[in-house]
Amino acid sequence: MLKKFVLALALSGVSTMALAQEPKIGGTINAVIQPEPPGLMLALVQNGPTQMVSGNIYEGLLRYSKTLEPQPGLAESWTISPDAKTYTFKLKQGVTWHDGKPFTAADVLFSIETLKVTHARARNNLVQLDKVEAPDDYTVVFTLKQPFGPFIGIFEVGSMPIIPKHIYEGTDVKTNPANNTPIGTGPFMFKEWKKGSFIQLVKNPNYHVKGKPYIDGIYWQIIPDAAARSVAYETGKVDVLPGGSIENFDVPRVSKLPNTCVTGDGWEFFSPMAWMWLNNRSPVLANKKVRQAIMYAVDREFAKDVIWNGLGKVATGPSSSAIKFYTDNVPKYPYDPAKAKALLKEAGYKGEKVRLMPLPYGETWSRWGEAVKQNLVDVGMNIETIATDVPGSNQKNMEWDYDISFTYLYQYGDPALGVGRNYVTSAIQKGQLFNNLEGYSNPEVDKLFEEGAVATPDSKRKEIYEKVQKILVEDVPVAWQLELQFPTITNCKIKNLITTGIGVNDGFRDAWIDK
Amino acid sequence: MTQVLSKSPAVSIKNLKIALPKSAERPYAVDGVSIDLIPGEIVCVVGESGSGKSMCAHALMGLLPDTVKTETGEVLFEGQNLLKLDESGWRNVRGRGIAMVFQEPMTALNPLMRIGEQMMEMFEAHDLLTPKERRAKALNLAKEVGLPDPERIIRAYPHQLSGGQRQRAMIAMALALEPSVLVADEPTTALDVTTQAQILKLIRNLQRSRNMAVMFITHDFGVVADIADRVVVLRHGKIVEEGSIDAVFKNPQHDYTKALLAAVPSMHPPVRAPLDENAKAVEVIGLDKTYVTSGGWFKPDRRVQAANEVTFSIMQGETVGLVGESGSGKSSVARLVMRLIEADRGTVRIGDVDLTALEGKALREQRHRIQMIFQDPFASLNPRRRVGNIISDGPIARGVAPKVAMDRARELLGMVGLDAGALDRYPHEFSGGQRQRLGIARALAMDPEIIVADEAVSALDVSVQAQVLKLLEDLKARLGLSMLFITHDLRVAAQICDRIAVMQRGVIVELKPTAQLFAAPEHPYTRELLGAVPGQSSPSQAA
Amino acid sequence: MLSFVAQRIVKGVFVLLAIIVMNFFLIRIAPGDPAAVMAGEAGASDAQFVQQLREKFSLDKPLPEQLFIYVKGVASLDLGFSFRQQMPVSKLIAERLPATLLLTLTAFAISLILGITFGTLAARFAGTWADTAITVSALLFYATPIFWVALMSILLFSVYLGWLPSFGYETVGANYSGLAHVKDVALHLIMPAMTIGLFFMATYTRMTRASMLEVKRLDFVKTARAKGLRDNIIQRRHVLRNALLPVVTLAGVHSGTLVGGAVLTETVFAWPGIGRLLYEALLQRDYNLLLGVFVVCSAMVLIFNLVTDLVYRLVDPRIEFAS
Amino acid sequence: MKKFWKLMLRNPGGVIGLVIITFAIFIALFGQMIFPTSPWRMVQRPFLPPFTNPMVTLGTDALGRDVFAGLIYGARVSLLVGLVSTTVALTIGVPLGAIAGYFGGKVDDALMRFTEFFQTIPSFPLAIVLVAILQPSIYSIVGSIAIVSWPPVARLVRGEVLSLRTREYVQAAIVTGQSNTWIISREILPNALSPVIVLASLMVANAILLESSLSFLGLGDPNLMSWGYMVGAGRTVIRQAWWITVFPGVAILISVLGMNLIGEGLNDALNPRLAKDSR
Repeated sequence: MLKKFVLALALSGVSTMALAQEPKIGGTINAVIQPEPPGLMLALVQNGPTQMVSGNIYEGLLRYSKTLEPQPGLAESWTISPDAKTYTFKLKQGVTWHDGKPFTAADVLFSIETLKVTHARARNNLVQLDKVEAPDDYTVVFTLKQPFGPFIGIFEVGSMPIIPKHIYEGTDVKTNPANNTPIGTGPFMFKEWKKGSFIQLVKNPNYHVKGKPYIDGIYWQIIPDAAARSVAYETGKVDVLPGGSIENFDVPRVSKLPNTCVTGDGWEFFSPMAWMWLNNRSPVLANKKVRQAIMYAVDREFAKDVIWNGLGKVATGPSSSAIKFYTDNVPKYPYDPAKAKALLKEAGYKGEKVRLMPLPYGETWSRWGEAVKQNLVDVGMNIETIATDVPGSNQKNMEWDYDISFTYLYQYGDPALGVGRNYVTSAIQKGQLFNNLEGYSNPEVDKLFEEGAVATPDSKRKEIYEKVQKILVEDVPVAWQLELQFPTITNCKIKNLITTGIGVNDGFRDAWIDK
Repeated sequence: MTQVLSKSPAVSIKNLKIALPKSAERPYAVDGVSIDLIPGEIVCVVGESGSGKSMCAHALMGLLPDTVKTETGEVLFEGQNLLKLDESGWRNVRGRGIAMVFQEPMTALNPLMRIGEQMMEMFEAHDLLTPKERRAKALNLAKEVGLPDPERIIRAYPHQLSGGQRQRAMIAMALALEPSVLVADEPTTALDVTTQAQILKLIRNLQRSRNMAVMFITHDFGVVADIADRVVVLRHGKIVEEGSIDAVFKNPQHDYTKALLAAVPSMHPPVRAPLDENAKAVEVIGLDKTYVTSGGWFKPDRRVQAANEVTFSIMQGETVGLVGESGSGKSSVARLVMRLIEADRGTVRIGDVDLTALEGKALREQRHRIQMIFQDPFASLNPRRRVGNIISDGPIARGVAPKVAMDRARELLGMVGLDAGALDRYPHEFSGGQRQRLGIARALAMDPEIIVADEAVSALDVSVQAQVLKLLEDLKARLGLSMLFITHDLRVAAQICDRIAVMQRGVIVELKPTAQLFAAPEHPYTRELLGAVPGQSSPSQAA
Repeated sequence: MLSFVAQRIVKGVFVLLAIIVMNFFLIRIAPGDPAAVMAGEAGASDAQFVQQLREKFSLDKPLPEQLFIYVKGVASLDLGFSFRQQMPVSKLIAERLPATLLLTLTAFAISLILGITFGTLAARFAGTWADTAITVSALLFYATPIFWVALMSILLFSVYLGWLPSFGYETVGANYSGLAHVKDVALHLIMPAMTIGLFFMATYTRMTRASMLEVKRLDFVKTARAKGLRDNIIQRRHVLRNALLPVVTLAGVHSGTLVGGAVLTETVFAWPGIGRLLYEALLQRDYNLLLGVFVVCSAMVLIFNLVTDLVYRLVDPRIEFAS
Repeated sequence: MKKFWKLMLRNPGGVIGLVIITFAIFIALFGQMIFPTSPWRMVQRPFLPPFTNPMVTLGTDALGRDVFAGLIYGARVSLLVGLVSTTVALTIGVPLGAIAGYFGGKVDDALMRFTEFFQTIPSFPLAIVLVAILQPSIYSIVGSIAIVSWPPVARLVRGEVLSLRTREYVQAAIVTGQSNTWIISREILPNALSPVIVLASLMVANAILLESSLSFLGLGDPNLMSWGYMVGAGRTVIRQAWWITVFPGVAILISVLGMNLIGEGLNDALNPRLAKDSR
């Protein structure tokens, strides 16, 4: 019955149509940024809004298509040695920083050294890195300790932003005043940041891709209230609502506004997936049958249809379907309250209180938490919702002080980057947020993930990862919910905004306004 | 009192009937009253509280409250019936034709406006003169009513003036447009005797020099005697007697008038039996009390000395009067003796107990020996407790069994002339005089040795006052009590006190047996006080 | 007068100090610290990273030492450094404060002017339909949640009528200057200021009405009538002026609520003020920023109270400049 | 007491207020017996407009939950928050104010500084911080509302006590040897009660508003259905489903209005000055 009301959103190829037209020059785009970023220096701050704004100021060596194929960025071309241990990048010549200084391989080397200190994800990505060298000004060579399958996928601007050596060398990067006026090589230059109001970027006239960018600049508007953001779009004050700018429940209405284009594209690189951490240490949830019961009890189709307006997919296991080596050949958990009840009974569940912590990320997540709570209550579980804000929930997660806790994490295209970290024993570590928080430990899974990361060729990796997916789905270490899609809503006059796997984050380079 | 009688009345009130709202005790506030006000004559309208005298005054100005209604009658002024006027017609009469002076000059003046501005409003209201001329006029008026330093005074705010000055300013205002009729509603009641005497004189003089018709409302027969040409006695909204001052005072016709006149205490102290000088009930030695108001950092503190080396004693069975004007410190001394406020220095001794040295429980245990009767019959009884509780709470706190205390309360009610049914009732069901009796019963319930009566009869109508005074005297004699009697009214003091202490600015300036004090006052202030008591020059027995 | 002000300022400093100390500990009781927030935002983290952050923010030092450092900073008007925004707190606040001042003062002016006007009218025509209409609408405004008024007015004036901008302080990118800029800001200001203003307007309307009816009964009003003054002069000069005293007192008491009201309004209207900053700082456990905003808000309240007291004293000659 | 009711009933606003609040209390007490379906249960399709389905008269919310059930269950929580937080605020404010006013001097100074301190911190931000720190739950919400709303009580009581302390009947109690506690509790407080009751009725109204404002910011108790929660939860979809916010919003408005009307009625009834206006 619910299905009838799922909104058929036009997720069709806006970009293909756009390509057929000749780009027009000029104009300014108003986009929403939410929340206000803490800073714009991408090597220091990597939260979502910062990536979204600064992805247009800085650049990485590579960009990635919607199918996650590497594309030229600051690097013109690249080669991988047959033993998969040496990666050689040829840098583009004639690239200059926003202040006019030339960009060279020295900047890349400097950036990598800096990122190892300041960028936790980059540090993890670079664990297999043995050394990096610059034989000349326009060549960079990475040498790995052993083959690392996902290595070619770590050069996107957010994962490895290239920062100017001439500004930061010999200074404390963290406190350098230049962080307030970021200098990159990207298509847009930082102009003004009026705290609480807007961030203004202007066209880089000397951008190294001739003719780009087409637009004169971007205003990132800071509007803290979700309802006010949709009004701002509705009244024409902003043209672009990046994913997550407005509450999901408001998406169908806004999508139907005249001259409005919606796409779910642009999140392929991140492939965000939502699940619930099930604290395997909790006496109740330590029982695999209880965890399976939860999988059966929760109506994930309902969540997808009602809470996410039919966007996204019900997750079948630890891997998102956009990730390499995904398989759906795993045990299935359809919505089946009766089975859930039976499993709970088998497990000897006696109504012990279980705490549920929704994500404090706005109404969508609150509603989701409420729906799941009701699902679980319906099969006889005693659930208490814990309300807390972002710091509180982070803290509780970091200290494993929860029973069931919602989350969604990025998977970064490769199971070795974004999947394994959530299930291997070595990632059980108090005081962090993104790895194995549930406390699941299975030597076989550990071994498989370890092999998978370094195995060659891909066919072998595929075999390993399919095996591990089956084991995990049977064990239910966490309760997978949905592969998320965050719709980007734009005025249809904005063309060609989403062209890569990271969408808006580096999309303004190619965008233009049809007047 | 040689009065040029002749002229037609400036204002005639004819058969005025003012209806009270339905819930009131009686149907009419003013019931068929007719009064003529003749130029050059002061008519005193006299009566006790609730007699409707104030209503008459307000009716003349068209300032009756919305809750009452004039039912019949007319007020004739310059050939028109004022009661038929609309608001703008009234505006024309008010101030220009008929002006009014109110009882309480503090509240009758706008606290936020300068005196001069308020005077000038009089002209402004009737669109007279230019602002500059108005100012000059205001200055002249201030001079005429005898305000000191008129230049400064017209720039002052009401709170910066003394009570007498404020009333002078009010009078100046009323006279600004030279009205033919002046209505004065108890204009001296809120003032001290010496000030009262001055204001009365001022009104008298102005009335004569301007040949005004004056309607003077008062409850005080002393004042009547001093100022009236004609007297109208009002009771329950009806005129009971009317006539020239001589006629009414010398030969009152109505019983009510007679009773009222008889209730006015005489200035002649009765002879009192001598007392044993060695049996001291209370000894007060060197009491000092200074109130300090902090002036902030850069200003000196403001100090008011309420008691300065106050020393006196009360013999057993004696009544000592403490008289003085407001601010003289007499009430502070009463509270110091009661230890309701703490003295800076000095001793209060009751028998052999030094009351000032005690604290906490020890003090509470001694408190019953000295009890107090308060001034305000409405504020001195807790409105939320029954009479029985009010009287028995004290003894119960002392350890008397509730049952016993209640029986004793019943007994005391009889003693103060109330019936035992009062026990279960609340204070608001009683009249002012009855409440004061309840206050006395409460004090007596503690079996005290000494009673401190702080203006205990000041708030009462004169007839009730006489009864309560008599009751106090009787009880004192019957129970062998001593009394400290604080009052501003020398007539009352004369009747009840064995000795009188006169206080001025915190100092006892004279302390003598009553008869001696009245016969031969020594201190100039005592003489001034005695001279200012109204009604001494009257044609009646009051003098 | 000088001494009065000086005394109040010294008192105010002590109150502020107490506020700092209390809030300092209060904020730190909250679960989660800035490191937890930033670790969360980084998209990846390990214990080492979190530890680094804590060291960077001096969160590893004992609390009393942290407090000491903070108070010492405040003494030299240094409100510390915002962990998250990587900027001096004073600079962040200075950027946002003018907007809040503009908003609250406008709202305050609107509420006082309208409130007193309507209150006067209601008292003047007490018992008539005009009085009833004013009293009932005041009650309604008083009972309506601020955020509700905000949402509804956005719908009405921005979406359906399109008269007023729905968010922000000015039209971004318009680069108006001079009068056009003033007009632009004014247009943006109307809705948020009215939203806060209406609630307080309701309060002042009720207060003025009650107070006027009370003053009307006082003796000096009778004196004024006895002078033959016209009614409107009596109302204005005698009744209203005296009736305003308690309204002024109330206005002083309300200043705290006024600043508080800014939190909701600034959030809904994307008004770049410190009310919003406070809420954001709280959600990010940006301790120094949060404390800084608290200190500034409280200082605003103190100043506001001082000003209303001064006004009171200027209006009422009975009170002298002593404490 | 009879007289009080007579005066109260003479004020039409007060009567309306009484009717409203009596009704609200009735709903709060017995609503759940009459209407046992949990307001959290997803019973129908989402965003069902009101008056279209007799089973869910007032429509459904974003998850298909019955708005009417929410209103019924919310009454209890909202009123409870209002009443309990006011009670707590009174238990802090009344004794503090009474002690300060009665003893005066240094005690008064200290307590009033303390009160002033709480009045200087903007109350709503303080409430937000307190709720956030203690984590949103019915207890922390009630507690923070109480903490930010007691200072006016203390000031009011202090003022009343200060003026009552010099009343002659209080002095009479002192000179008859009564203890301080006795005097405060028997002689002073009963007479200071009227304005406190009036203030309390307004505080209940304010507390309901505050709770809704906190909920609006997402600081409500997620385990309890309250009107403020409903408004907060529905506000993002206000454009397509006005009924989710409008009904609880109106419920808040009406009950706050009711409390205010009662406050005004009480003020008129308990204020003796108005009673003897006919001077």
